[in-house]
Amino acid sequence: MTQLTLSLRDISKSFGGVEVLHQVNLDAVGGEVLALLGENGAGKSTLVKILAGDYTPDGGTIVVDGAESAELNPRSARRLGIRMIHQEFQDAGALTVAENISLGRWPGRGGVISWSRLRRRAEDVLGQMGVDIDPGATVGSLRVGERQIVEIARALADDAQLLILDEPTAALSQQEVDRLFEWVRRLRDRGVCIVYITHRLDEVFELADRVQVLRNGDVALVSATSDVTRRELVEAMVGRDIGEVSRPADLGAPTLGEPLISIRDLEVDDQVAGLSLDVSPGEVVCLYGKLGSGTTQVAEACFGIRRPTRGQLRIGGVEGFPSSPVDAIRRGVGYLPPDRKREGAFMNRTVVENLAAASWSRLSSLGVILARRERSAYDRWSGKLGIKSADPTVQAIANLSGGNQQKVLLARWLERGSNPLVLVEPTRGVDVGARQEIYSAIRALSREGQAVLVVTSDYEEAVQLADRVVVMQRGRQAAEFAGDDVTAQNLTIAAGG
Amino acid sequence: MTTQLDSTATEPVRPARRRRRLPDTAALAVVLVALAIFFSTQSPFYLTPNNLLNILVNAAVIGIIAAPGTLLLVAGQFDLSVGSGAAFIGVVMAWSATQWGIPTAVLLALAAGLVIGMVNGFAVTVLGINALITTLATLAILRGLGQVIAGGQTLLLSGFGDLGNARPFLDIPVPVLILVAVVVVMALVMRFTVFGRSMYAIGANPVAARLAGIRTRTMIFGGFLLSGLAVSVGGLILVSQLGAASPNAAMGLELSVVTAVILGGASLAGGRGTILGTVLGVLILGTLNNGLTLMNIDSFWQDVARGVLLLAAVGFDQLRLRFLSDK
Amino acid sequence: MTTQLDSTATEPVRPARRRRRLPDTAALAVVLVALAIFFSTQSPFYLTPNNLLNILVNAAVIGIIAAPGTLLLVAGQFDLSVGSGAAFIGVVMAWSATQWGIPTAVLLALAAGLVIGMVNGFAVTVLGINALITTLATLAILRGLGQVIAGGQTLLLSGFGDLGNARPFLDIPVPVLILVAVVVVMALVMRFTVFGRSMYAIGANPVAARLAGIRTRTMIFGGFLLSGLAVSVGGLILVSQLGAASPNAAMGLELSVVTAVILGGASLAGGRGTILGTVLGVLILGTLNNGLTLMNIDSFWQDVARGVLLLAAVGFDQLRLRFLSDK
Amino acid sequence: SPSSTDNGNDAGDGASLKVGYISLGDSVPFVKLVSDSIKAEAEAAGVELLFCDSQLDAAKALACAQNFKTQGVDGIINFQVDETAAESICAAGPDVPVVAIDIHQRPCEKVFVGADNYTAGFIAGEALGTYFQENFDCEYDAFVSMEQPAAGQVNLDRTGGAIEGFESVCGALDDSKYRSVDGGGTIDGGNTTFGDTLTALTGAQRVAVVSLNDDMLLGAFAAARAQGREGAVYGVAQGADPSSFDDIQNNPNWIGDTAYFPERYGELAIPSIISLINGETVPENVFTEHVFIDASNFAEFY
Ligand SMILES: Nc1ncnc2c1ncn2[C@@H]1O[C@H](COP(=O)(O)OP(=O)(O)OP(=O)(O)O)[C@@H](O)[C@H]1O
Ligand SMILES: Nc1ncnc2c1ncn2[C@@H]1O[C@H](COP(=O)(O)OP(=O)(O)OP(=O)(O)O)[C@@H](O)[C@H]1O
Ligand SMILES: [Mg+2]
Ligand SMILES: [Mg+2]
Repeated sequence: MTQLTLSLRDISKSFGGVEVLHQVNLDAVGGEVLALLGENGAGKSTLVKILAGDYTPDGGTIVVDGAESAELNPRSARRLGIRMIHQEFQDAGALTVAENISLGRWPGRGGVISWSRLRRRAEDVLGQMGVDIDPGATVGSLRVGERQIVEIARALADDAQLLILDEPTAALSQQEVDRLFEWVRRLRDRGVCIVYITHRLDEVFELADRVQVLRNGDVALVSATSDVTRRELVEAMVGRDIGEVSRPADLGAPTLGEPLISIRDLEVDDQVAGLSLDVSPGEVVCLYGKLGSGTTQVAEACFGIRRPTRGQLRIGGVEGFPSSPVDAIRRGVGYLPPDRKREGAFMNRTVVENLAAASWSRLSSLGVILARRERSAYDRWSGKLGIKSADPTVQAIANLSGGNQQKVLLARWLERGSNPLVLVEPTRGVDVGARQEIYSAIRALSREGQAVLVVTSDYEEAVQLADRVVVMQRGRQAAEFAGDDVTAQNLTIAAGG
Repeated sequence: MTTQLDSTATEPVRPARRRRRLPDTAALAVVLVALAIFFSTQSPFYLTPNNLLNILVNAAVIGIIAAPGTLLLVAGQFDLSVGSGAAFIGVVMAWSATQWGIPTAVLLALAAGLVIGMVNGFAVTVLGINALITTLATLAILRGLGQVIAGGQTLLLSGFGDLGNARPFLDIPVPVLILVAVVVVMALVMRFTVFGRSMYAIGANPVAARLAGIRTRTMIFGGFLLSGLAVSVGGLILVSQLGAASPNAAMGLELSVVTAVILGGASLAGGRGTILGTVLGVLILGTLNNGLTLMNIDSFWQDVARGVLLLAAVGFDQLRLRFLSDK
Repeated sequence: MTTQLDSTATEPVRPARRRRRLPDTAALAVVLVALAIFFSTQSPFYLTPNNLLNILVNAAVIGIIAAPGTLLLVAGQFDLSVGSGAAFIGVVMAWSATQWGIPTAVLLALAAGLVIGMVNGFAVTVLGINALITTLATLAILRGLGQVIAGGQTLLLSGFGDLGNARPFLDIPVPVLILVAVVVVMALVMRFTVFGRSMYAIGANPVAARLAGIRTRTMIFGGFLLSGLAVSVGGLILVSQLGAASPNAAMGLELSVVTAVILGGASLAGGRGTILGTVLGVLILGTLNNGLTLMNIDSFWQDVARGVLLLAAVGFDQLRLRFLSDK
Repeated sequence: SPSSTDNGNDAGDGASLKVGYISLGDSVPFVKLVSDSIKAEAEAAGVELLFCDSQLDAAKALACAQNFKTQGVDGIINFQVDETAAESICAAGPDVPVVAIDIHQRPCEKVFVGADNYTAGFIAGEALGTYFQENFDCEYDAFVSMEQPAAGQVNLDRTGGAIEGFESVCGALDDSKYRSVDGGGTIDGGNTTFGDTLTALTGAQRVAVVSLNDDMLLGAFAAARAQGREGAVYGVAQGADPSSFDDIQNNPNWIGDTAYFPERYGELAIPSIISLINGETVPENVFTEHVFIDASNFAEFY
């Protein structure tokens, strides 16, 4: 198998007059995993989109196998064997899983599609990945994690020469991450080049041969993985030392009041059974479970999106299942959904609007939104969460980097002052530095009397954030840990390895 | 992709997975049967073979044009120029037949249809003009050109009656045979060809389609071309049936086509829709028109009845969706 | 959200941010000015104050109805019943004026507009019927009912000429004043109120809007209500201008409205659009009609010219986008 | 610009006169012929004719009138759809003489030129009645009136006249045999609705059809042909547009047409408006001739 070598030389790229990449170099070499790191908005996605022919750079050259390539577009990139898994899913929701896996490369002859081969290909690749997703289901009906898997399956089903993965594990459980890594290693050994973007440093050391760090559109570091430490990487990314991943020191016993979320024997269809849980003001409780364990359904029940089949739910001081999101919000509940593109963001609207959307009634007087108040809402949170936007009153949220979008949506509920808060994967796609900031913001809120339920499939998140962790496995409550018992090991074992 | 223009957009967050056994089109079939039963109790003529054939003949042109119309809507595109296009084709046919004879005229008419498709496709895919604006503009242009060529008059065309009236097979008129052929071919194209599936992908998520290497522009161009071709066939059938070409013919055909396609389950937001659904939509509209005429209802009340029955039919469909959904 | 029905759907992944200094509507303004310059070289009457006022008067009804039409389209909804709605309102007005006098009739007409809005809103938000089908159905129903009430005749209405013709202020006719008021209010509503912003949010992502606690159904219902109200105002102006109410009036008004709104930059997929853009769209269409008439062009060629100029105008807009975009 | 050469027109020289013409809607074949003849006569008389198409919409006609006011016309030839709206349209236009065509434009109408729709309809219906009397002893299986209700008064006059003309020969219509069908005024509309109607008249051998215009009767015969029943349909229409010439001469079931001679309207309207502008007195009503045209007398007129 011939190996592809692709180099970017002195690449620069601007959006609306703001240069986000300044003469960046990147070498993608066959048989190697290159980790691309950097803070939110550092330019990682932009750079790899140039690599995939998705964006045309403003300056610089692209060298393919030693020869300067005039232009790369999605089609020519495909022909070269370049495949990319986008940070924001690019799937066709109205089509089936099988069709998405073969999107643009339908099996068949003379323009006629063989549905049986199409289905078989999907079954094959899904089977090899060891996931149980119906190839005939429409992608729009899948959960985020499942969609992410379909996206990965799409890239794997193909003979890629250069595989770009832009935060592929943000929505995956540990088990799936492990399986993905197996695949990546196997591909690398076959001579495929892999460019891997992530905010999880553990993954870098587990997988990457080489790392490249971007900071504000410049290359801050390029090195063999073996030559750097975690601390050096973080410093190159953030420009300062943020310490090790550990339980925060100040986790004393919080002052608790009446629970704001009180769940008893909750049953949701046949996906959740017998869950009981309390969240009181002043504490952060994590509901930890792997993909498909039913955690999201619990969160959705709390917000009135999904109607439980049985059990009791007392939330925001009111007994009974919320009948709708509006009802839940009236009880004070705030909800950060797991799928920001589908359920969270108003993509073509401005950053400020997106942030303020749940608080308009408070930011307005007599139905008129006061621009000043709306803007100050942004200012309140942009510092605390490190939101980077060139001009928040004008810039569409679609033009923010993925991590910054996530921060804006989190700020939407913080701004509203919702209590209790139900946050599903609050730091999905958020960089290491900002993640610490978000954690301290959440913890500070809880100390001020907020009740916070964090639904997560990231055990590190649970370890760093929670006063208490409830672990779910296959729809059932598997364990509960508090204080010093909240350890990575305990959690992963309880969740079913 | 949420279907933004559907009212379902205001519906549950997750489109609950529907039971697989009952296809979406089943409810439409029920509506059609219900209408048929209703009208057959109202008029003894409704269920006669002749009348049913009438419905089909009258539905033929709409159906032939609605088939590629479905393909276009599935890709998130529109063609509103079909009505004036069909009239224009008729005029071209009738006018050139007097100049160069019928065979040449037929070729010219078909070519004209392709040119219409090319112009629409070019404006949409190359100039990047919104399909609605493009085809509303060509609607006006074609109506005007047809009038200019015909000098504002109705042009007679004799000796070209077979396409519209002959019954070569089982006493079924040619337009119905053509309708069946077009529908079957388009259904196959949409389900089994790369072209058809690409159109679904483009409609479902144009960005993803482009990134997957689908030639979105070429495909959409092809869709408009097919629509133009269907318009020329429809226009020829019309002129043959009437034995004359009026530049005012087929007024509002575009709205009938869009109504039928949407009624058939396609979504204005793209990615969704089937030929079977469209055919049912066309037949429901045709049945409504025919039945109300048979009932000899006053023309003003016919408008009212048509609107009410349309709402009732779709409302029923919606109820079914709620009833069957898992939520 | 990608705008699926726009041709831009086949365009770059992310609408690259545009240079801030030039708003989206600037190109439309340029088109309008270019048209004005062109027509003023063609006819010495074009640039007279009287003629410009004529354009405004004739644009008034379309503009008044297109304002809430923009709001609806921004939320991903449609109202195609506006044309027959306006005619129906006129008939209700003229008919009830003969029964109970003008003041009562005005109240009834306004109430009728609200009822139309309620029926559309109910069908879309509660029954969950697609807005296109709903309003095409009410289009037929209202046209029919109007005909029934008027007995197919045009009804005379005297003593109600002020609304359409009086010039209380600076010699500006009332319809123009109302247009300005409606446009200003709607622009403020869309930009600064919770209601307006919510409509944008709903159009941009209905699911996310619901999860952000926005009462999507109530908001959309409100949009249809406003549209109904605007239709009743437009219908009253029409009947006042003509001194008579024809059930056939305002035929095709719905298409003019949609064309103007889309021309003004709103997207069929929702989430995008401004009142300023719509006003420019209305004025461009009005200028086209007026200018072509002043040029004394044959009616058929006018259709052609209108279509071509429409394409040219939007094509120019597209060129600008490409030119300014960062891709 | 028109020269001042006398072209011998009776009404005198129209040079330097500016006349506005509001067309009912050139998309209607009949109207197009009227417009053409008015344009031709205006040119011959050296009149500068400003054209404005009202597209069957009174509101557009109002805009036309405003437009003519702006352009300072000396007179207006008004052919707009709505008699009832005429007062407002008059008020919106300039204070100049107005010639109305086919539809009254009171109060500003000085001369009315054109058809008497009711009479024209009556002539057609009477001829059909006579045909049925002579051939079938006034026996008919069905009587279908092809209408365009949306055309309002014109529809009522024309179809009302036709029905009464038929009744004047064959007596009052049998209600159970009478059907009014909305063909929308177009050939394809006529085709569809008449086709459906004919199906419901299974076995009918003598279907009498009166049509508001030629296009709908053309459509009706096309529908009959498609069902192989053209022999069972006997129709009359109004207009005698060129598209009907073939059928009038060669189709034995197309009994005939009331001719409106639209191509002669200009000869009546243009001299009238010139005279009015010049302050001469002219007759208030200038009616076009209504002649029933059938195969026997076709050659006399065309
Ligand atoms: N289409 C666009 N228009 C305008 N600005 C953009 C666009 N895309 C990206 N940007 C800006 O470019 C910068 C880099 O964004 P990019 O998406 O490459 O960041 P990233 O490193 O991938 O961040 P994350 O880790 O959050 O995904 C950000 O400031 C972002 O706001
Ligand atoms: N609308 C639906 N209809 C039927 N089954 C569903 C639906 N939504 C989810 N499920 C199923 O319910 C189960 C649990 O889903 P849930 O969303 O609670 O998982 P989760 O643990 O939160 O996953 P993730 O970590 O990816 O968010 C899965 O088996 C899923 O396939
Ligand atoms: Mg990124
Ligand atoms: Mg989950």
